[in-house]
Amino acid sequence: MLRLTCPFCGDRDYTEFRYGGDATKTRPASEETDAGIWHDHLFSFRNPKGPHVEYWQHVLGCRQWIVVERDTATHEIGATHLARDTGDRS
Amino acid sequence: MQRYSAFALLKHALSGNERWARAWRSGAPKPGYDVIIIGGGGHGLATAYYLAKNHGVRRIAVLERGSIGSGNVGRNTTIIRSNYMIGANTAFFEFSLKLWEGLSHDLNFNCMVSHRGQLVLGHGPGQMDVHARRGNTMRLNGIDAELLDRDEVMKLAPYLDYSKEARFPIHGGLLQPRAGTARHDAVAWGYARAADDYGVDIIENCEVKGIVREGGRAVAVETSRGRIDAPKIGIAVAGHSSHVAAMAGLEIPVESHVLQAFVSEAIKPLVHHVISFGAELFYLSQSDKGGLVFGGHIDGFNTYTQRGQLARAQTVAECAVSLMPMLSRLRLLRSWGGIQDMTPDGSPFICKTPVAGLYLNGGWCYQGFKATPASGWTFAHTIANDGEHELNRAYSLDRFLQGKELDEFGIGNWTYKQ
Amino acid sequence: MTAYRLSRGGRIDRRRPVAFLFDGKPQIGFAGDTIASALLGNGVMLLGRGFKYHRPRGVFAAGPEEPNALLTLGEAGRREPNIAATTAELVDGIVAQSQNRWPSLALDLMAINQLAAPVLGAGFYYKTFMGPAKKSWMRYEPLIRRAAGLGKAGVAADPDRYEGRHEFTDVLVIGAGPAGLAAAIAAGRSGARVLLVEQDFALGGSLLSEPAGALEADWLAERIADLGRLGDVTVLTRTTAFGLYDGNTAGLTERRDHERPDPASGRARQVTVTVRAGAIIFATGAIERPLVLANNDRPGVMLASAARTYLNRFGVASGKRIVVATNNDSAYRAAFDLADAGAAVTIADLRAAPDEILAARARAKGIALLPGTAVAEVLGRRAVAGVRLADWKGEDQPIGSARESIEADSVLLAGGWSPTVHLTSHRGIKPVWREDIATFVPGGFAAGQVGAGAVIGTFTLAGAILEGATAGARSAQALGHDRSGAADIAIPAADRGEDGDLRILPAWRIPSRRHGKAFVDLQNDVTVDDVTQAWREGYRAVEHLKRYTTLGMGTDQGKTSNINALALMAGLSGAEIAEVGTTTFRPPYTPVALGALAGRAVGAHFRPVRRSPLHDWHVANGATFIEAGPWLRAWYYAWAGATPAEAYIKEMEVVRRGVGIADVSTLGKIDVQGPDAAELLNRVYVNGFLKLASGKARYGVMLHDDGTVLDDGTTTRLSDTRFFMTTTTAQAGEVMSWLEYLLQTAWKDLRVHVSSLTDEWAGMSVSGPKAREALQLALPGEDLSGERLPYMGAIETALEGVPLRIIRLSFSGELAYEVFTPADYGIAVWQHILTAAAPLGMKPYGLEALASLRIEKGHVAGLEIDHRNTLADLGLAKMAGREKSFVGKSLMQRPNLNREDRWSLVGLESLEPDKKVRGGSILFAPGEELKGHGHGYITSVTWSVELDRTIALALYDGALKHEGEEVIAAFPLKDEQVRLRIVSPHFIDREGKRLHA
Amino acid sequence: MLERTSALASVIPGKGKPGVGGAIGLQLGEARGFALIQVAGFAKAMGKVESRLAALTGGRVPENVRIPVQTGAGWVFRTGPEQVWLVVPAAGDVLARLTREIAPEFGVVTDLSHSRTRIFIDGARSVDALKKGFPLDLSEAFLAAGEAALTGVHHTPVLLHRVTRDRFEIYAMRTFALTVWAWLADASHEFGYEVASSEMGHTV
Ligand SMILES: Cc1cc2nc3c(=O)[nH]c(=O)nc-3n(C[C@H](O)[C@H](O)[C@H](O)COP(=O)(O)OP(=O)(O)OC[C@H]3O[C@@H](n4cnc5c(N)ncnc54)[C@H](O)[C@@H]3O)c2cc1C
Ligand SMILES: NC(=O)c1ccc[n+]([C@@H]2O[C@H](COP(=O)([O-])OP(=O)(O)OC[C@H]3O[C@@H](n4cnc5c(N)ncnc54)[C@H](O)[C@@H]3O)[C@@H](O)[C@H]2O)c1
Ligand SMILES: Cc1cc2nc3c(=O)[nH]c(=O)nc-3n(C[C@H](O)[C@H](O)[C@H](O)COP(=O)(O)O)c2cc1C
Ligand SMILES: [Zn+2]
Repeated sequence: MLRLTCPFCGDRDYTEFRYGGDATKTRPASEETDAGIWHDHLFSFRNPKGPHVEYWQHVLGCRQWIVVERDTATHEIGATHLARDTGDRS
Repeated sequence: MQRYSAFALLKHALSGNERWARAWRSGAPKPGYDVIIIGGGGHGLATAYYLAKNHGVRRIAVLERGSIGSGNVGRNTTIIRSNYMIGANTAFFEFSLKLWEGLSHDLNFNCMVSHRGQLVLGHGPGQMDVHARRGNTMRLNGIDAELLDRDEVMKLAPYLDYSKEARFPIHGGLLQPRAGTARHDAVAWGYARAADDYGVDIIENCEVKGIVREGGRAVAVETSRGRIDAPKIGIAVAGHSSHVAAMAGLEIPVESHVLQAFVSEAIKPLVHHVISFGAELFYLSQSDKGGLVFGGHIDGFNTYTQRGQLARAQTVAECAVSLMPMLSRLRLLRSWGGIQDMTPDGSPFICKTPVAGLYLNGGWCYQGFKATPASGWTFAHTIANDGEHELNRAYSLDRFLQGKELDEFGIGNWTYKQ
Repeated sequence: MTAYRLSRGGRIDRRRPVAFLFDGKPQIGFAGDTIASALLGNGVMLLGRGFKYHRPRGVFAAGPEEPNALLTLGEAGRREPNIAATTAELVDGIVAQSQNRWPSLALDLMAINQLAAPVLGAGFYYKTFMGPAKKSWMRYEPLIRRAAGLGKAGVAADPDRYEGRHEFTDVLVIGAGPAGLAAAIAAGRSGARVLLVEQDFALGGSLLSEPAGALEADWLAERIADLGRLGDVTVLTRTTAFGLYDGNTAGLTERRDHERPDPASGRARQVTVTVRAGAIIFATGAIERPLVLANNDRPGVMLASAARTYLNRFGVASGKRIVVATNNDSAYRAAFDLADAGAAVTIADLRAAPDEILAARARAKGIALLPGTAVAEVLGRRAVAGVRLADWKGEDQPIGSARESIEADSVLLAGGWSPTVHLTSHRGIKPVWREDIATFVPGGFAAGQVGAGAVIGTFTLAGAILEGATAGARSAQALGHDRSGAADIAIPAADRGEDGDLRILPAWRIPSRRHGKAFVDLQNDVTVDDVTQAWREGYRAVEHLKRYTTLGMGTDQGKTSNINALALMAGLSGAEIAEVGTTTFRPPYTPVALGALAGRAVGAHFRPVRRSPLHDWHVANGATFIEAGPWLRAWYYAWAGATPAEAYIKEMEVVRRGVGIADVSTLGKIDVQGPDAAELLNRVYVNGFLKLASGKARYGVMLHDDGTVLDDGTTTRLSDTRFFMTTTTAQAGEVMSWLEYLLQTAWKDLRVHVSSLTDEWAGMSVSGPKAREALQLALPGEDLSGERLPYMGAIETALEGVPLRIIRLSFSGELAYEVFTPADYGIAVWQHILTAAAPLGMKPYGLEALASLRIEKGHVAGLEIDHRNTLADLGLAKMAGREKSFVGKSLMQRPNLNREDRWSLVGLESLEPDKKVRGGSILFAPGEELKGHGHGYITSVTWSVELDRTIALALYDGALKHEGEEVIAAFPLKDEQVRLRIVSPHFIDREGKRLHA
Repeated sequence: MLERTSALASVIPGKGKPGVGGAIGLQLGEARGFALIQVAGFAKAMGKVESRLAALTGGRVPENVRIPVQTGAGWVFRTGPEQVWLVVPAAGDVLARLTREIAPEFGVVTDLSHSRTRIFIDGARSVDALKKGFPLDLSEAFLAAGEAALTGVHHTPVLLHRVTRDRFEIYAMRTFALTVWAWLADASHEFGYEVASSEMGHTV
């Protein structure tokens, strides 16, 4: 069973999480009106065969969204952190 | 090529079967071709065959990194059908089913195309209405469809769970009598042999590692067996579509996901149709070798490993036993996985790309096997004429920018929810 | 002569005979037997028929690698086909039947296939069955399908129970042979938590095949005692590790068939155990390979190690006159033990100069040792009668001159050993070839995993014990459990001159002058000729060879055939075996019952059921329920009618003419609180929420980023920083995760917190012209006037101290109030309102009527919101704020989403009252040919109580541009058409007078 | 007087089932009469919220979900990086005081008292029953008496609280309560279970 580390709850089966897809794309600002920018945000994917940074939500748990680095060719799991914890949140 | 027939079998049997010829030649790649097809799966081989047969292209190479048929064509649950209702999908998949009907003859290779019928179950009035819209659209486009009520479903498939305890009671179903299954391996080998007969070079153990561009045009590929030039290059690598498209600087709306499939031990005839559950994605049919072949939803996260999680095998088994209680004691023989090229709207790409001379066939999600004949036919047309055929015009890379998604099941633009 | 039971010996309990049936005939075995050992003990040699040629077949092996002796066990719901007799533990009451024969095992008419053999070679069915017509295959297919498959599956429901279980352990040891026992003891002594798993019903592995009195037997007994003394060590026998998965997780099947668990006691017959381990030690041993020679499938031919197991473990000799055909040293031990048991043994050893020590011991036991000699062919048809010998000068030499034939009743084959690398290869690490032992070993191990014993090519007892003990101690140490001396495990002193070197002379095929069939895969009847034909036709890659010949695709998954076959193909192609490689190893290691994988999540327990707080009231008051996703919802009530069609009309009438009450508790309810709550809502809803006043509700629509509609619902402002959002039942989970996604990944600065209140509040809709009167009767002291509680107004009050939240909004189009109360009080409040409003004739109405009322009002719902439609398609374009930004605003403007001819919301009125109007009908303009995709389709249909005719909502090309025009609704599935007129989807009270009453 | 109805009214009071050989290995029941109040703080203000909470409950505020804090009146669980659940007797005025003392710009207070049904399983075989569905290490080394975990069973989220070695309390979503109970009863059947009548205010 693919095991993910929820920073709040600890190691859990991936079945406790809901997948959120590619986490490397920053969401355009709400005011952004350029359809091309929104199109690339939604419809283009690096889809690498190797390290992939992705979102998961611990829905059968603390409901936190987390960011996981996982290799899509071997399923080796790297660093994991709460999605909210990057950048400005102290 | 040597004609296959009952007579041929007898003739060769008398001479100890020693004079059967190779089904397809195996040789080193030539320096250049008119067209290179990357990917020796069903779509790549079919494209090469129709390029030669329909468009008279002579110098064609199919480059396959492993052995032909080792990709999804060799690992799918073999369901063929044309019960599509959204835009271009209806005509495209019906055209494919028509090609399936004559395929064994056309290729002189028995693909065991079995028109045994596919029954999609409905578990509530709302779902039956959605089935009705699909069935009505099929009939209006000359495609066979029948809406069955609960009693008719019970006659067709008496072994389903009609008991009071069933968590999702069966209200009825949509039957496509002409739908069914085909022998997956035979499709790859049949197209390979027929293409080889037209002079197509099928080069195995030849992995494409780079696409050479000059002046915005694709002119050659770098492979594990050296550089090979061609003015036209067609990508047909299914699960590796992003990986190969990136070699030409293209980022495409595809994410790679593993879909698992399962086969039970071989038993005497038990299930005579393709059965699709309505409450959760689950589909099952009995192969001619006697094993029940079934599957469910993708595992649900990006991966290129051709193997799945145990939890998914368990949820698929839950569907199997809940839908057909008799399967409880039948044993799983083998489980495997294949990498599917999932697109946001669940529909494929058969189109030109921003790079001149480079063409893309991919994004097949769950449904590429049934599309193999029509995909080969239209991709060959697109390459030969440097322009899409009427049947595949809608399968363009820019459809999302246009808002022309073809969302067959109304799931919305999520690759991992298709 | 046949196999027979010796008067003494074996690890069976001769005091406990066990009776069973085989093909209707009573048989007797002993406790500790398998069905195979019991049948062999009774001299029953014929157990089955070959898959394709229906040749007679007997017992070939002694474990799960058995290709031949597959029986159907049990009857009716407990019928199980294809069970290997060699692993089926003999317990009371077994009913076993042979398979794949007609009319009987002894007389199988299908054997005539052997005459057609030359035509039935590999892949013959690809070359024929194509004519004459396009769909001719449909005529041949039934024949092919009837011939395929061995056993017949049962169709009756299985009475037994199955289950899943979650386990965690420090060290998981797979296999309880010498290596596994040593590993478990060493890890246990170090203080680690250990789980030892063994597929057999006895511990010991290959040690069970040692003679009873041998030192190994004593060692085994001592080790089992050691295990008993260790605290945190769990031992599971009859449990197979069927798959290795990510996260150091293994899937196990725990079988309890021997207990005959009574399902009525809640005890499961089989359990699928998911075990997550800190470290995994693979001690799964090795499986012996046969030699491939003519007629190697006759009953009486078996693996040498199997014969040794039947002798020492079950006290059954394989025959009186035994010929051992070997290419390595390991078979000599079987020869010695059988000679000691009184059999006349001949060893035909391919090697010109077998090991001197072994040769001397053979001669001392009166065994005829024939060096440089091959068994070229097995004689006899229904059972072994003898062998034809030939000089052996090596694989690449033509077979030597035929030599004498000798009589025999048992032929034992020893072609080398294949480590059981299945599990170690399940995660894509391909096994690698080792020339010195002529076999494949694991290609490496992931972190926290290690192999010990025969599985990594160590074929000595001492080696297996040493590696096991070291692996056990090291694995425990890596997890922080250490104790000196943990790995000190005794090694039996027996000097059997064992140095582990098999001194194997690889011989992948013994050519035979005559044309006997040499089988590579005994279960799928694949012969050397088939492999040659695959090579000839170009199917040379190992995966092509497998699929073209169906080699290794039976229930034994090629455990005794894969390596011989790929080595044969390497020879034919002039390639190295290491280059050719193996086919993929896939779970399960041995077949697993689908019921065991499904566990208890079947039938009614398949998926969880969600129930409203008012569920028990509905049950008690004649409701019929319908599934709505995970929910069970009251569909219609008995007071109104016996069928949904009949009842919903009566329920609608009550609401349109008086007052009705409906359970809306399943609506998604979300608490949105914080200084930036309004900002969050303003960003996700298309319409403005910043200036919504407290005590006011507003209908809002949310889009996906791609501009299509995600969900709609009403949100009420309770205070400056607190909102009460409702969503549709179906999208509640989606909306909740979507809001949390936006807050935690993008809008991290917004100070707002969202929590689900779906389960906190019961919700009921009091609807109808007399709704206010009804509510007034229920809440006598409450000011429910239009001023205090106007349309889209909200108040918080109480009834006898019980909090109530009343929001005046309507889904039915009537004057209506949604009354929310904390869930536990739901039934009491609902009953209170019903009792108070009884004089007004208030009645409960269900989901069917609820849906029909909203159709009359023209309110979109699930059938219209299907991720393809935009605001404009649903007639809601006006809701989108022009200046403000909102989620989806940009891509909402994509060209194709704004075309004039988009299919968008219209109402339809039937013009042919006697005809049925059906959902899913396709709409055409009158006179148009009924072909193609049409101009739209009907989404929802109902009888309109108000308009006294059938009405529908639909999506139509250009929508209300065609108001007043006629359309044809085609339903070709039932050859029906009906004429309707396009009208506004708001059939009743377009100005909303009733809402503001 | 308007009465409260439990989501488990159709099964409590009710009959248990004897296990294999007539054994009774555990007890199932419901603990009622509690209030469940959620307090969530905003990123930079969580410190202030925690100090208010500590003052009010008279005990520390738990740092993580594993080790909840028992206060005189009940339990305090940390259910998120900036979220706390108070399980206190229903009769108290904790909700009112919290709503007053936690200013909107620091954090939010939400009453979830009716949203969870508190099922308990108690007895020597409770771990054996729970192992059939909880994907967690239930050994005491990993989940000791007093400790808690947020997880899921039969596709529905629960808070699992090991009150003593053999007593586990499962806070299930109310609309899933009966299906969780049915799952638990089915899992307990082979060990034999009795159905305890509902306990009021059992917090310790
Ligand atoms: C488990 C499973 C079940 C399915 N069931 C069904 C079904 O029931 N019905 C249905 O219609 N569809 C089904 N599908 C989908 C269908 O199988 C695929 O969509 C379809 O086969 C893809 O097209 P293909 O055959 O050309 O792909 P493939 O057979 O995967 O061919 C692609 C080839 O490209 C090769 N390749 C990749 N990269 C390179 C490179 N760099 N250089 C050279 N060669 C390369 C690969 O080795 C592979 O052989 C299923 C798929 C899976 C995985
Ligand atoms: N002399 C030879 O040529 C030769 C060859 C092979 C084995 N051996 C003997 O084998 C011994 C090696 O001992 P060992 O412990 O490595 O192997 P073993 O064969 O003694 O034990 C392996 C055990 O693992 C069990 N097992 C295998 N796969 C399993 C699975 N998936 N799930 C559960 N159980 C599983 C088997 O039932 C068996 O009991 C040596 O003592 C040697 O005598 C000798
Ligand atoms: C339609 C179909 C039927 C199959 N039937 C069998 C079978 O009867 N026995 C078997 O061992 N494998 C069967 N397989 C699985 C293949 O052996 C193999 O697992 C699959 O093609 C994927 O290849 P891989 O396991 O090498 O990755 C079947 C596969 C398919 C697509
Ligand atoms: Zn968590």
